Amino acid sequence: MVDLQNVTLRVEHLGKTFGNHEVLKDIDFCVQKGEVISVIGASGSGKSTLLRCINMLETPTSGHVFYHGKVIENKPKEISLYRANVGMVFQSFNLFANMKVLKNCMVGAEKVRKKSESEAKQLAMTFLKKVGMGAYINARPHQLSGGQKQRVAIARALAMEPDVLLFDEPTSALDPEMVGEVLEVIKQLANEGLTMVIVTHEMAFARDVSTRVVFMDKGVIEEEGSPEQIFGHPKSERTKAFLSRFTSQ
Amino acid sequence: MVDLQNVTLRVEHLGKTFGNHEVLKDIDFCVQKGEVISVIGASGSGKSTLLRCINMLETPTSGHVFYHGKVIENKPKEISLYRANVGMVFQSFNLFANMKVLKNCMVGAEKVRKKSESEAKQLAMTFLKKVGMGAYINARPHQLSGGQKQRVAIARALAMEPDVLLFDEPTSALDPEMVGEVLEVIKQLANEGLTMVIVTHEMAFARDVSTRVVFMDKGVIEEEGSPEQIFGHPKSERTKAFLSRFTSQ
Amino acid sequence: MSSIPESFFGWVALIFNEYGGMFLRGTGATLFIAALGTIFGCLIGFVVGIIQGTPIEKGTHFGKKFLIKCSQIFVSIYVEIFRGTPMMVQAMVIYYGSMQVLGWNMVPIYAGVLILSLNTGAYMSESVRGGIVSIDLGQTEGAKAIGMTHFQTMIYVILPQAFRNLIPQIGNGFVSAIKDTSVLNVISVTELYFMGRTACGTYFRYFEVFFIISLIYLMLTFVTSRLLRILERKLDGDNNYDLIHDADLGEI
Amino acid sequence: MSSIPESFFGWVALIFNEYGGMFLRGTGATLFIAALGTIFGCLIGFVVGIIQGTPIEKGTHFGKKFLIKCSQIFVSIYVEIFRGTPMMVQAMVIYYGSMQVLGWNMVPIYAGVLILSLNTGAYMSESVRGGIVSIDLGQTEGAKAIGMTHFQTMIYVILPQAFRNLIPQIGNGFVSAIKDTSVLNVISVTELYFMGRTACGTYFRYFEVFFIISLIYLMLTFVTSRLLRILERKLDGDNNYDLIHDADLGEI
Amino acid sequence: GCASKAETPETSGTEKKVFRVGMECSYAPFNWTQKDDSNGAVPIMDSSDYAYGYDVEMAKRIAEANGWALEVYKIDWDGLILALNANKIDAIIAGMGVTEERQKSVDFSEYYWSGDMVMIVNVDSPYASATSLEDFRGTKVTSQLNTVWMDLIPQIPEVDEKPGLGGNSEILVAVRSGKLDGTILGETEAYSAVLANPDLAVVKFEEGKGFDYSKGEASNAVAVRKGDSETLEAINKVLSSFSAEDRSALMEKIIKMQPILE
Ligand SMILES: Nc1ncnc2c1ncn2[C@@H]1O[C@H](COP(=O)(O)OP(=O)(O)OP(=O)(O)O)[C@@H](O)[C@H]1O
Ligand SMILES: Nc1ncnc2c1ncn2[C@@H]1O[C@H](COP(=O)(O)OP(=O)(O)OP(=O)(O)O)[C@@H](O)[C@H]1O
Ligand SMILES: [Mg+2]
Ligand SMILES: [Mg+2]
Repeated sequence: MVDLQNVTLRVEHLGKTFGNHEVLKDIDFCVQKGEVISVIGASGSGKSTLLRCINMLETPTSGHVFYHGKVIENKPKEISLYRANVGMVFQSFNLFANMKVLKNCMVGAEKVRKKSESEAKQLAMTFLKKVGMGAYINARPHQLSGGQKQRVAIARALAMEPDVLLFDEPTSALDPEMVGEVLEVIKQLANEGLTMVIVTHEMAFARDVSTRVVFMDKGVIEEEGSPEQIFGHPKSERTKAFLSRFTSQ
Repeated sequence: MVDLQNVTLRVEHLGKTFGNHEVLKDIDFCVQKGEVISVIGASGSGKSTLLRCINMLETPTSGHVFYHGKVIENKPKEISLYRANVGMVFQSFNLFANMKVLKNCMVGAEKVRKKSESEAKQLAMTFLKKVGMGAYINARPHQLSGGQKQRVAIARALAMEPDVLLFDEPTSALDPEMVGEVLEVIKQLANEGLTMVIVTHEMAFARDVSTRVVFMDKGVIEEEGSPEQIFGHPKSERTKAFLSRFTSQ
Repeated sequence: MSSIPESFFGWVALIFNEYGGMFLRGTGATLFIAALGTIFGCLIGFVVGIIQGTPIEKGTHFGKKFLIKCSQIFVSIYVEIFRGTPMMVQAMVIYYGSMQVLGWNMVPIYAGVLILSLNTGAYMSESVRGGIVSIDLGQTEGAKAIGMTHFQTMIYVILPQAFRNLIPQIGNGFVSAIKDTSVLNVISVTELYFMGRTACGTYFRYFEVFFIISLIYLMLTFVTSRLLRILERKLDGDNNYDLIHDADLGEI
Repeated sequence: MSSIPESFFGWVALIFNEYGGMFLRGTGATLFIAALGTIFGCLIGFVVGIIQGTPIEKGTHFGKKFLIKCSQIFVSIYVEIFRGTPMMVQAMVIYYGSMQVLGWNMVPIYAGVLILSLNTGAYMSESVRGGIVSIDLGQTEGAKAIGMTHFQTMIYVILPQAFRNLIPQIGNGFVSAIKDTSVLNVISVTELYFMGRTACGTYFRYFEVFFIISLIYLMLTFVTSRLLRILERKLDGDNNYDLIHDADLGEI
Repeated sequence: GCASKAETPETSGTEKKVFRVGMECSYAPFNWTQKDDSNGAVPIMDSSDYAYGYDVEMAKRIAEANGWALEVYKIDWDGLILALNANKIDAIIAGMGVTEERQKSVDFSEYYWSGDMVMIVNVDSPYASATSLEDFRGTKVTSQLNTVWMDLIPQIPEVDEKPGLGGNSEILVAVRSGKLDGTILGETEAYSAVLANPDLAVVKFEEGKGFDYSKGEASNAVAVRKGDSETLEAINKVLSSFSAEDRSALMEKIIKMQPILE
């Protein structure tokens, strides 16, 4: 089933424990090039932790992460390079408080990708316009509304032109109209070959945008499959229960 | 139409300008006892700012807020008392970083309401259990997932036993299952007579829970009415456009 | 013991032998003054920080407004004067001034504690100001939204968080205090540094004497910084937390 | 000038008349040393803060690990020694020691700048440590997530934010520096305080002389704190921002 | 100006009058601090240490002759005058030299010690064998801040005068390091200093080729509050009863008691 040639990211036996609190349990999971994977699951089931472990923001307690077949070792240089290619949009945005919106989106391209200032600006503007934040380039993060921050965070990640993007609830603060627009952007990016892992609570979004859906429960992957499979014919009882509210709508 | 006897909150000619950026324009709006009002609208349309003005966290540039017919003046004592009765759940949670979950929910009852420690604890536990966070009372905010923080924030506001509650996207970080549970809690509170103003992006939530829906656009109230009216027969073109994605689902 | 030492450490040994006890007593005085001065200084700093940060809102009652404004002006003047003048001058004015003008005969060591507290307090209040600014605004808003007054917000939410970030400053303050006690010898407090000068005046061997004195200072400051690091780690709290099992929930 | 003044201000006038020019020159030296010392001290403090905060990750290359560890130990020792010993002793050792042992004949005022910089740097590095801790962890994570190295994260994201919160500390540092220059008299730097002591020794009018000296200090520190407040407000940025109109967007 | 209300020395009930004396207790051989009362040292107030030296011996004799009880206060040089004027002490006996300017602020007793002025140089420097000020032409010299010696420096021909330093031991470090070619010091303390620092040497000038100074500058006297003539007279009466020979004998004895020479 897995086309090893095209596997961009692979997670093997990943475990994460905080103190004596086991948050992720022996997760195996792989992402192929061009896939858009939605990760769904209850609050506290470990979705954010999974993304953070993939991006090495948390050091996994056990297991390994492979990127293009190469295990990611805990070497600062290597990790930085890896992170530049595997972007992340945080649930809490984490915009740089000391920079204006434009600079927030330029700094990565400029300092990490070593692009020229004008190139970086070009890039930043492209994505800021794409998420409808072109007008706000001179604002500081604390002057933005929740949805505006979220869109800047998305633009910032995109401006790095990553290979894979990890989204942690990228539409939680967005209104339906905006969700629609972001969905368009994501579809377009998927068409351009960007691989994405999206943690989301919006089932419609998961259903419409993804090529595969992963359902997490209490630190394990309870079920995964195509959107039709998961939303149409969930196998596990937990999945059924979790989706009941959505499917009954 | 307005039953003046039962008007809990009233906002008159409310305006808010940041620099030369007019965010709220001459808003008139009133909330009656027992109402559950949903405020919907595009990102950046001023919903959070409206709630913040109502709660006096932003000083309005013009206009007044009335609580039980009395204008709220900018006197520290008066405002503190007012805020204790008109609670708020923030979009960004704002849990106290120096307190564990339990203390977060107790401190208001203890220090502001001057309840005894055991009473405050009782109260906090009741609401923490209601939002499913009873198990986490010893955790610190930074150890919680997004949805867990959000639920603690809700419990903290409820533990103040307020008269009116202002929710700023109270379910943005929650999975559908949890949204359902919070919706249950809100319905139950509504039955107990709590008045609520809820900013939300979840149209289904707005439709199911509220007695009145307010649609905001670019700093003005574009349209308001019963859920059936707004979702079924929106009058304004902007409302129709905004809701098109939702209603087409 | 009659022969005069030839080497550096010979002198060190001789001086320590003769003056060791005095150095220790001097260390005691230094520590006493510095510790009390830092503690009171921090208290003053926090109080001043609160006063300076109290907002004067439009609607405040006139009398209260006036009171707040007055105390703010008062503490500003206090901070400017005590930060802005040499502690030795403060010591002279407070100790000898109070004696000359008011006839008070203060005990030097307590006068020293007073002066050092006022001095540390003035510096500390600036640090507290910085510490308060650095706490996320959301914390203040969270506290206000549940009806806390400005004062309660400070006491229960902001200052506990600022305090943790200020520990390195408190450490710096204590270390400075330990050394600043040396100027108190103008008011006849015989602390460690003065003892060093005394030994110099007797033996005319600067480096040997201050080698010993510096070692003692180093020990004091080293122990202090380690203790404060431990406090920091303690305040950061356990990385771990226990889940309460459903069965136990009822009891709570 | 021959008659003995009767009043406090009579003495003040006499002393100012006699020593005014000297005081001004002393003020110049004090300001020169304190300003340069604070600037270099802050630089040192930030560099030390960065070095101390550099994490040693498991996967780091052995040579680099060793290098980091060594420089961390080195800066720790530096901080402990320069925070932990009186500046006067440091001055004696550096100035006379370098002459006696290495034959370097330093110019006193530059030696003073060096010593003050090292001293301020040691204190500042502690403050920087506190300043870095107080920045929200999310900022570090945001920076790491776009592939910034630890060093880039510090330079572009953390330190600019910490710097703003540290301005009150820098102010404290400068005010301390202005006063600490007084101990540099042991290496023949003739700064303001030294001029004051000279004037005292002649007339034995301590209060009068130090009244003048304190006024000068007060002026210096007052101006400094106002300037730093302005800087703070500037760094906080404009409350306002301009929306870019769609029409203009194309141009950017 | 409020010092006038104090009668001095204070009388407290039926007890003896108390004679409060301030000194640094850090200036051998005039005054130093020691850990016990050997040689007849006097306890230092508010401390468990003892003070002795030529000044202490003088204070003891003054107190004894007048039937006063002696109290010694250890105060930094810069605090002595303030303590005197604030009526914390009644007299300063701290090897203080007499100058015209100082006389504007305090009253001085008769001299209780007079010494010669000498210079201290490195033992292996060319100046060690100097005999006249002329030999120091163009040298780098300074002395202790706020002392009469500072005023003598310009008498050295073409001297490169450096700013004064705070304490004797600092200056000795400066001379040893080579930053200074020499320093001026009273003869008495110079010999104590050289004793402890064998790499330094004392240069005593030939008659008429040394410094030109007034008697007061080279002499030490007791300082009392301006206008406190009662105490001054009592002190002077005791001091005048010592002959020059008595003083020299006493100083010789005291120098041998210095902690250095134990
Ligand atoms: N630093 C930490 N220390 C201890 N426990 C933590 C820490 N971070 C997260 N956890 C715990 O790990 C569990 C999983 O958290 P995670 O953030 O991955 O959940 P999630 O699936 O993203 O939930 P949500 O949908 O609410 O965001 C939660 O129970 C949380 O309390
Ligand atoms: N402190 C501030 N300074 C300047 N402008 C601000 C400030 N706070 C908010 N704004 C602006 O006011 C507008 C309204 O913001 P508000 O947070 O009320 O939007 P919102 O309707 O809650 O949006 P969202 O759904 O994205 O949370 C936004 O355009 C925002 O940029
Ligand atoms: Mg999450
Ligand atoms: Mg909002």
